[in-house]
Amino acid sequence: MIPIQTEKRTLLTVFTEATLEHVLIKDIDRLGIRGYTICDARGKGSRGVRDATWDESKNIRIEIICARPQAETLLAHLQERYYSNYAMVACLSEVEVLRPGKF
Amino acid sequence: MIPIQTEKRTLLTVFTEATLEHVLIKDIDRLGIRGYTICDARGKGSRGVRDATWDESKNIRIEIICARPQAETLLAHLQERYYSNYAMVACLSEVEVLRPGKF
Amino acid sequence: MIPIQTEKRTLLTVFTEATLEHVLIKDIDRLGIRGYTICDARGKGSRGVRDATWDESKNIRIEIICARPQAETLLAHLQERYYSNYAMVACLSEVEVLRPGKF
Amino acid sequence: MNSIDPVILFFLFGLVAGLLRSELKLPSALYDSLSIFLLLAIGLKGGQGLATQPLGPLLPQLLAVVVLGVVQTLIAFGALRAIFRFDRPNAAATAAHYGSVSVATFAVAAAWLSSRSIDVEPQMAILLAVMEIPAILVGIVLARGVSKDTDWRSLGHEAFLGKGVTLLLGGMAIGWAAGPEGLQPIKIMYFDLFKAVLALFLLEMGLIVSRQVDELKRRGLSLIAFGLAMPLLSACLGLGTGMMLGFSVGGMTMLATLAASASYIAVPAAMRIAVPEANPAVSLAGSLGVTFPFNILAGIPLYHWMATQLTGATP
Amino acid sequence: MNSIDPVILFFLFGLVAGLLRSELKLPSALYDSLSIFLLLAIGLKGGQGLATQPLGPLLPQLLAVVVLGVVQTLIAFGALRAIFRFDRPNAAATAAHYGSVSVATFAVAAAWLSSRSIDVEPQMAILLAVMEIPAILVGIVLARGVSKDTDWRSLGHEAFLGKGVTLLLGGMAIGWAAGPEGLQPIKIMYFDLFKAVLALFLLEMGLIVSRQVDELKRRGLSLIAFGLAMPLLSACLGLGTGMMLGFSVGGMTMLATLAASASYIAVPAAMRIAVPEANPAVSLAGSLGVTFPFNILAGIPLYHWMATQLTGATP
Amino acid sequence: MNSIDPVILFFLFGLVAGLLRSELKLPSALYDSLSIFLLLAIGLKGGQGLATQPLGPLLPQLLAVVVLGVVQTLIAFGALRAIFRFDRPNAAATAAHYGSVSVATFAVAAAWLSSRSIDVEPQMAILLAVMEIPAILVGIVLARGVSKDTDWRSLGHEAFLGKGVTLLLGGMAIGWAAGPEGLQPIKIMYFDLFKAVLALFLLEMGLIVSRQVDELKRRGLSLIAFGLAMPLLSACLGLGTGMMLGFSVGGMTMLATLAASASYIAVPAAMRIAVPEANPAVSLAGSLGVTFPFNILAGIPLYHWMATQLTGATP
Ligand SMILES: Nc1ncnc2c1ncn2[C@@H]1O[C@H](COP(=O)(O)O)[C@@H](O)[C@H]1O
Ligand SMILES: Nc1ncnc2c1ncn2[C@@H]1O[C@H](COP(=O)(O)O)[C@@H](O)[C@H]1O
Ligand SMILES: Nc1ncnc2c1ncn2[C@@H]1O[C@H](COP(=O)(O)O)[C@@H](O)[C@H]1O
Ligand code: NA
Ligand code: NA
Ligand code: NA
Repeated sequence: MIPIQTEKRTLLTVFTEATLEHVLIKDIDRLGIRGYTICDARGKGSRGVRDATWDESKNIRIEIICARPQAETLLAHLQERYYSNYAMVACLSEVEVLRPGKF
Repeated sequence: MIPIQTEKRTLLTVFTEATLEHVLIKDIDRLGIRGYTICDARGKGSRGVRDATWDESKNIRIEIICARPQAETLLAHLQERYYSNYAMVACLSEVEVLRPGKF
Repeated sequence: MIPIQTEKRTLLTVFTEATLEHVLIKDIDRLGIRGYTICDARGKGSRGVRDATWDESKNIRIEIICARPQAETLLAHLQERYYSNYAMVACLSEVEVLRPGKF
Repeated sequence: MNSIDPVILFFLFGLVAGLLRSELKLPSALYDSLSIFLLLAIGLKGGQGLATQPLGPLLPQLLAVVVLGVVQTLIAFGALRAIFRFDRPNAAATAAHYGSVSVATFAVAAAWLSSRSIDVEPQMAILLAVMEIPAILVGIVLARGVSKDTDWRSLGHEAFLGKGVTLLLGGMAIGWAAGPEGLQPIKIMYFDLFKAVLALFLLEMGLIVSRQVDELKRRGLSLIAFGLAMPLLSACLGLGTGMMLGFSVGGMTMLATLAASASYIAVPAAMRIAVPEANPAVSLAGSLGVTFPFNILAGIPLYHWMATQLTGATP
Repeated sequence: MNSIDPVILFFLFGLVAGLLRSELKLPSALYDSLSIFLLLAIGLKGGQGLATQPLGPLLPQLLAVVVLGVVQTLIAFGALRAIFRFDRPNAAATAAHYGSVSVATFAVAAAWLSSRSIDVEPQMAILLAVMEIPAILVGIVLARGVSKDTDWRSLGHEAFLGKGVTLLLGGMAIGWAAGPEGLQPIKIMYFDLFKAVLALFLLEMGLIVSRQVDELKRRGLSLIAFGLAMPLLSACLGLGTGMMLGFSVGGMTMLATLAASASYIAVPAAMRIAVPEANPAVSLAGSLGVTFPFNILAGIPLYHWMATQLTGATP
Repeated sequence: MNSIDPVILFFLFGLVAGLLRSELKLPSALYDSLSIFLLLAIGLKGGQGLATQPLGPLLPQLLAVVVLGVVQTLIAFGALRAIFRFDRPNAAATAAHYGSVSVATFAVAAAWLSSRSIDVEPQMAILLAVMEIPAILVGIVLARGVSKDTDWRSLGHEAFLGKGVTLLLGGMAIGWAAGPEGLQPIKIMYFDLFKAVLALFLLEMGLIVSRQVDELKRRGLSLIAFGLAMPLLSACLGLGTGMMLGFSVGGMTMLATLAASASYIAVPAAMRIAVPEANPAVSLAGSLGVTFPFNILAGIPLYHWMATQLTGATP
């Protein structure tokens, strides 16, 4: 087998309130990011326990694989727009993908 | 406390259609990989929005911790077999584990 | 735009039995860790297939972003206390965050 | 003698279980399903009633309740700013909760009245749907003023096509088009099981309300005072409006209850997006932790008694 | 005069809400639960009917509907290749959808007939289960030819032990073993609530159908033409088969509806695995976006009218 | 002649579907919802019965069943250690399962008795709730001895405020406070639909039981022997206790069934935390894979027959 050719991309993971889902999807689209994945979640942070027992306390977890600059732009946007008023945590990490043109 | 002894392994994360769950589990077993974790997900990619509102539009998110060569073999298999016909994205990253013999 | 200032933290991911959720949350709180995120999951490992079809076979997936030493302390605690008797796998990886004081 | 309504007992059970930190919780899909069911059933019932009467008199009523909603929101805002010293965003967001309505409270009132065979005008369901909305818009204007970058389109979308309003209006349309006869084959589920489903829903409401207690403790008495005074004031406005519109005792009781009730589903979701600086825990502690229990435990009988007094009817 | 069936109104409501991009959606666990309920209830009803009659005549009927399913799939494939210029995998996958059946359509027809007190042969439920399968196998052969590495074992497993077939057959076995008397204590849920549950299910179907519109626009008229022509043709084949088997007007209507209906659950899942090159959006836009609404809104009454004409019965 | 109860048929259907590895599975939110419903309904029914009689005689009965639970656990532990050579933690955990009770088994017995119009003392639901608990505490002491670092507080919390006990006791309190008359408007759901909901629940139980087969094979005959012998012994203890307490035939049958039943919800969850070294697969294979099916298929009629023999009643 030929060794596979991977390329580095950045994975941005966002933990936040489920109410924001629609709004964040619009932001992502607007920034020209081409894909994302969302899971339902619950958790705890500086804004207290969010245990997903009803609408107001549901969290989501968004993952976005993209080029570093895009990830930074989105992260900066999140920080500026949402960090101070919403339960939100985000982090970046490095991943390897095939088909780099896709991200 | 003695500093803990971790060892490097590779984490392969796959985002894909829920319909493939059974098939992929068989592939994973056949390649001799000993563990995996699956979450339900939704998302968007080049094959459009998959919002999990009904069976056909459900996504899953599979995580597999294993040795780099195994991860590459599985990734190559996914690329060859599924990438062209299914909604599927996969990425590799590096993680540290205890009990390296397990993975 | 000013380049964003990120700092390195450690992400500890734990895959384990859903029955342990309450207990682990108490452990996390006791160690002074300030946040976590939990998703429902299913999977397979050395303790067999856990397919989430009923209470006993449900898994969860916990993510904790914190400083490396805290992550190591928690991981060591998990290893000592749970590894031998519970379905549990944990791994560490590196992530970048804004607001390092938060973690 | 009337024994306590089981629906209320379910609520109290959930409340106590929650306060004792029992491990009881309903799957969130069940909670969602129950609320979809209730909204549809309320809509169907109202629509079926409308099918048997002229729609003409509806228009002035719709106008009246819109005004009622707006006035309530403004009063609540004023009181929260002046008396309770809330900052602008929190006052606006909380006022929007109180200017809007609560479907669960409506459902309890409907069950309470029907178990006493007190008739209610069928259009109540449509008034319920309509009263959800104006407070949201007023609340946003109060928080932000009218500025160019308010995204009215998506706010309108949120307000008119949110889950609650859609289900109420859809249910009414179906009930109206099918009429009492057409609904016959599905009556057993949507009408006969209504109260039992409401009971289960209120069990979960009790659990949710129990989680507001911490926030209430943190806020002290002022939130409790507001959460009790506001519904009483609103109920009076509602009774007045109902009288003006020539409603029956049942209809007046219902409109008073609607006015007195505070939203905890549609409005929090909308305010979270539109007024991010407002802390949702505050509004919810008031609307869920104080006003909701007050209304279903004491308010409804009280409003009914007031309606009978006002109309001179024998209770 | 017959008012519109509320079941249809629920579907239209879902469709309109979806087209207006309302935020309404049912939790997916509710959707799953409703479909499990419907499949079980249909099976129970059929099984209970079978318990009161000899099983002998069933065999030729089973054979006939298997042939019917195979023929439909072949015709659909031929038409899609020759007239609609589909490539081989898409033609095969789409043909399999149309050669198979839709449980929701069956349920609507059952409700339609029962509200008009038209009797139906009880074995219809077993025919429904059996007709799900042959088209899947034919579709795969059409797409790939018969090759050595077809995994027939897991395909057979998928076809015979899929959720739908399991629930239908299991329900029938239970209904048959318990008989009408044995089912008495559970009748209120599985029979009396059937139509109300179906209504809720169709609300979600309306939402799902509304999401097919984009794909339909992209494909243009050809998919719409096929989605209307194919059920009409299949209905005729179904009517003929029903006549040949000596069915009543109700049975003929039902078999015509079954033939006319196109799968949107079992077949898409099987085709996705077995014929990866086929684009599922295409087949589903046809089967869900065109054929399903056509059948429940216009097809069923039409097939019933045709059945009465054919048998010379007075409608 | 009595045909087989459909409730049992649903269980067998689930079992067969599971053994054939069908793709059938219920959404886990549905399974949770069904079990919440059953627990509430059992509680309501019992509470409503209690409302019509003095509560005085209850105390000795509660004491008696606590002793019964403790004795059963000790016997099971002794037998597992001495005869079946289990290690200490596994013996203790498994013994706790058998000393406790199974709500599903209780529900099947209730349905079995009611379909034969055999009366049962209403306090059975409270005995059910109480019998869940002592075995858990005894099991922990057997596994670990009484040590300083046992966290009795959180164990007590787990035992008394777990989902099952909360719902049973809450339901009873509601039923008792509302009384038969107050429950009238919600009766159709919680009482009339009980058996149909139980049937669906048992379908899932069948699927779950089918998954225990592998573990059973691995363990060989000893687990099967224990899983059959223990309920028989416990049933005798239960019959004796029932006789001593002056219960009717129905009450004796029920108490025998309760004693014979083994937990598979509350106890596994508690043991998993409190006795980590015990392998949950072992206890569950016994309690779910052997004892549960034995009890619902053969045990209940047997215990009823024994009760009639003991009391000299004509069956
Ligand atoms: N240290 C952390 N590790 C993982 N997830 C976190 C952490 N802190 C917060 N979260 C998640 O982010 C959400 C919002 O956090 P916060 O804004 O701090 O309330 C929480 O509800 C958690 O789901
Ligand atoms: N850039 C991305 N980041 C994260 N997830 C993605 C991304 N692109 C695609 N996905 C996920 O992978 C699935 C399949 O992608 P695709 O094959 O591009 O349609 C999508 O439905 C998403 O869940
Ligand atoms: N190699 C692996 N990669 C990803 N997840 C795993 C792996 N091994 C185990 N898991 C997860 O960890 C849980 C417990 O593993 P175990 O203790 O090995 O049974 C499993 O049920 C899986 O969800
Ligand atoms: Na109000
Ligand atoms: Na067909
Ligand atoms: Na027992």
